[in-house]
Amino acid sequence: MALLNAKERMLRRAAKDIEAGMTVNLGIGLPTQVMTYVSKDLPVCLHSENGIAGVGALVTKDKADRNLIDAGGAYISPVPGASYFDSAVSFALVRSGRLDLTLLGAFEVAANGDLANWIIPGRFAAGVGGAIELAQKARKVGVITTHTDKHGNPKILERCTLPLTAINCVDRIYTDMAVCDITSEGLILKEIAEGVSVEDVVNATGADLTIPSAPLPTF
Amino acid sequence: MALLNAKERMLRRAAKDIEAGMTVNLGIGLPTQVMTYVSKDLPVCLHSENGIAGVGALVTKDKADRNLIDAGGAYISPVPGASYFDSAVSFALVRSGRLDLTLLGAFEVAANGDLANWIIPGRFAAGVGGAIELAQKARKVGVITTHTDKHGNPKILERCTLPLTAINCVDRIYTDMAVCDITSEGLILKEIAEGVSVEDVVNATGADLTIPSAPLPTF
Amino acid sequence: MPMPDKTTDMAGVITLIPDGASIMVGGFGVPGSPFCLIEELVRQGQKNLTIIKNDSNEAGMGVDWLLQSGQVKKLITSHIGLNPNAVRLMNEGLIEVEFVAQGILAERIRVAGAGLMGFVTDIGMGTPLAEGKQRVTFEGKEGIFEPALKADFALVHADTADPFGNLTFNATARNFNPLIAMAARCTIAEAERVVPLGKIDPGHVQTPAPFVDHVVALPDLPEVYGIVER
Amino acid sequence: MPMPDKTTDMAGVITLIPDGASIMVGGFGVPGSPFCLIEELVRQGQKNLTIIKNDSNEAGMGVDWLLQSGQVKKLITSHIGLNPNAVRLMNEGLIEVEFVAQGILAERIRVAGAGLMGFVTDIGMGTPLAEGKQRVTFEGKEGIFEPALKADFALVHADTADPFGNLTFNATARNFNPLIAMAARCTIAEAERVVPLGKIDPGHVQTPAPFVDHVVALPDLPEVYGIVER
Repeated sequence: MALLNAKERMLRRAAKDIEAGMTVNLGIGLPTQVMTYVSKDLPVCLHSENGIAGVGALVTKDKADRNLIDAGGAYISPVPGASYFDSAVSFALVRSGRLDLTLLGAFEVAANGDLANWIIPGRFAAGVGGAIELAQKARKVGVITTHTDKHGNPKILERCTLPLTAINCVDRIYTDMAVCDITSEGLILKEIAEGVSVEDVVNATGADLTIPSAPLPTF
Repeated sequence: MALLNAKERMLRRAAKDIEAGMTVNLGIGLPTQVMTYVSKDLPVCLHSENGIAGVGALVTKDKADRNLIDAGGAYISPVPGASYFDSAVSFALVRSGRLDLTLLGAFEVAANGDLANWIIPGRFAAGVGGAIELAQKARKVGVITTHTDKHGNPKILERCTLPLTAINCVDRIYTDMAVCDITSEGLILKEIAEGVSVEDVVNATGADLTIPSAPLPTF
Repeated sequence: MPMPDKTTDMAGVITLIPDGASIMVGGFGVPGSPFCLIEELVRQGQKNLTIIKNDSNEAGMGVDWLLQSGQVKKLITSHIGLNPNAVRLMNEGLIEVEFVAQGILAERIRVAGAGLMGFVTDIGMGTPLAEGKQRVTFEGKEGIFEPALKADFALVHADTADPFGNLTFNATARNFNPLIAMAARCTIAEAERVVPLGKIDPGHVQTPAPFVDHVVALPDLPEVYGIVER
Repeated sequence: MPMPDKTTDMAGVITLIPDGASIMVGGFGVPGSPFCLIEELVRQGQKNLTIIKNDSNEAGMGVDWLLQSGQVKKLITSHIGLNPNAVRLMNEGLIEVEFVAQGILAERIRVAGAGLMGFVTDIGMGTPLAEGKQRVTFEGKEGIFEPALKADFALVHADTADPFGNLTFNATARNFNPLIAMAARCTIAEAERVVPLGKIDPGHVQTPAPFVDHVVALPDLPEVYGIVER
């Protein structure tokens, strides 16, 4: 495999947590790209909140069905065993705990698991879509984000400063620098990107980060 | 047509109020028999709360589909244009006002429109089924009942003595003796069965009954 | 991408049910009642069950088997009028019965399956069914709070299933089946036919597979599923 | 027994809509959006409309036509991120926008169609979307009361209809369509095909006809229903 850049390694690392038998929803943007790194043989059911369980491969425009998109508007194919349903059933599936995992983007994540990913007051407030329910009700919530914003400011904070999407919902954060877990004991560094030092991660993180004494796996 | 008895004339009279374009639910027992007197050419959609709109003719056991019954357990056929749905959709249809008319049985009906048709304390309490929602939410509620019980006691009362199915819900009462309307001005005699006198009706009714001055139609 | 295979055997899957479990059961009369799953539950003999079902079937079939074998502690239902055994057990205090208006029962199950806490309705106001229930007033109108009704297990009868657990129901055998499939912690479906993945049109699926945990293919149907001779 | 015939013409049925009406509109992106019904509404020019729709379509299509023509007073929606015109109109105060979480929007519409007053949920607790909303506490757990969301009209896009108004939807064009069809006082469906009564399998009906008031057969579909080139 060709050498992966930091973003690609982040996506590949997140993909490793998608396990056989899971029903999974991948948020628009980076999270959707995680599927590139999931084995085609793994039995996983991809849900998209506009009304399908069993999202298959993306299709090109010339092969597209005008009535078959994912929640991001991409033309998709159904896998054998897919089902279509209305928006109420789609979110019933989310809220009643049938989603084993969702991966979402973030503006900010807090050490207590709070997530902010839909409003930047004065700059961006185009609606929450389905994010609140995905964040609050999926059994596991992963966030995929660059460790810092484009100005180098940390996106992982002691407390979020932006309006929240959901409280205390994030279990794991995948960044270009590290994998961190949010636990009852706080934020814990679990893995580290190749070529990144623990000090780099600590400096780029805006919250107390517990560093295990054992050597950290890299990805 | 052969001479009809009082019960048959009551059913035939109730059938006259089923109009083209209506969606109708007929309760188990006497109300279901009203369909015998509805023209086969009238465009009417019969709903049964177990999950069908477009109930057609009853079918004999040898022609029956084991999966296709009405709420009373009778084997039925679907009309062209029928639909099947789950119990939540079935009662959504009832509660949201899509039933133009329901015809129900009664233990007691009060002059204020209260209906009691599911509990006789100490004697009969086998559950309410779908009656509460039919009675409370159909746009028009008709009751079909003998004017008195088998002991000759009136079933139309000033106030119900039995636990209520729904309050202030009945619009019209069809009996073997009369048709009465429940209005904001109280109980009004509208029509009278052939061979029955106004005095007979008044004597058999346990509530104040307004008698119009104009001659009463018979049925 | 293959989908997970949830097909399993009848006896094994029913052993998942412990004493004291709450169990939703599909069916309105005969259509949609999972007689074979119930029969295995009777054979295994789990006790102190809470059964949630529209009706209690007729005497001599389905839920009545569980009543006769003394496995039922409580019945949550809309009516039991077609089963004199159920009425007798209730009157003798041998089972507890909670009556719920039929559409309210359907909706309490549905909101559980939709992951909500409950709903507010004016159905039953002024009647005994409203007594003792929490009230909610919104914009001057008073309603009754009806809590979500969940269960540990749902026993569903499907016409057709695929191995992933997509289900379709036949005519009025649909009734409560798609609702209970969403409202239980563990949903077990018996199916008259199990067809390969992709054989059910995705648009015709009535219960999407993520709601279903186990699929059991039925052998030739016993007589109890047939036309009722009254 | 014949079923009532609800087929009618586009121009006539849209004249039923008065100024100031609240209108639910189907669709999630392009699939399921009733572009022809919207186009006729733009042609007739009704004003001060409240539009209830998952999204505001993209610039240059569907709801955006109504926004551009100044017919919309208020938008109740889950997001408008794909339509910069909608964002601009909101930021300039030219339209009022009420954001509702997508599944809560779906459910508020559904409970209206189910004839209920509202539902109680913990979704949004601790976030700005919970602010100012009525609370309900049940068995020690606090939730938010979300009221039923009704409308005067629903504009639905169906794949297939029969003259009585039974509807089916195609793949992810289903989305909000079956929900809004139940929640409006008057439901108008445009359909790509109108087939004779009995041609839709009763088990495949996705919106039962009693919920539908008017059916309009579409001519050849305009390009806007096609694949979006981005």
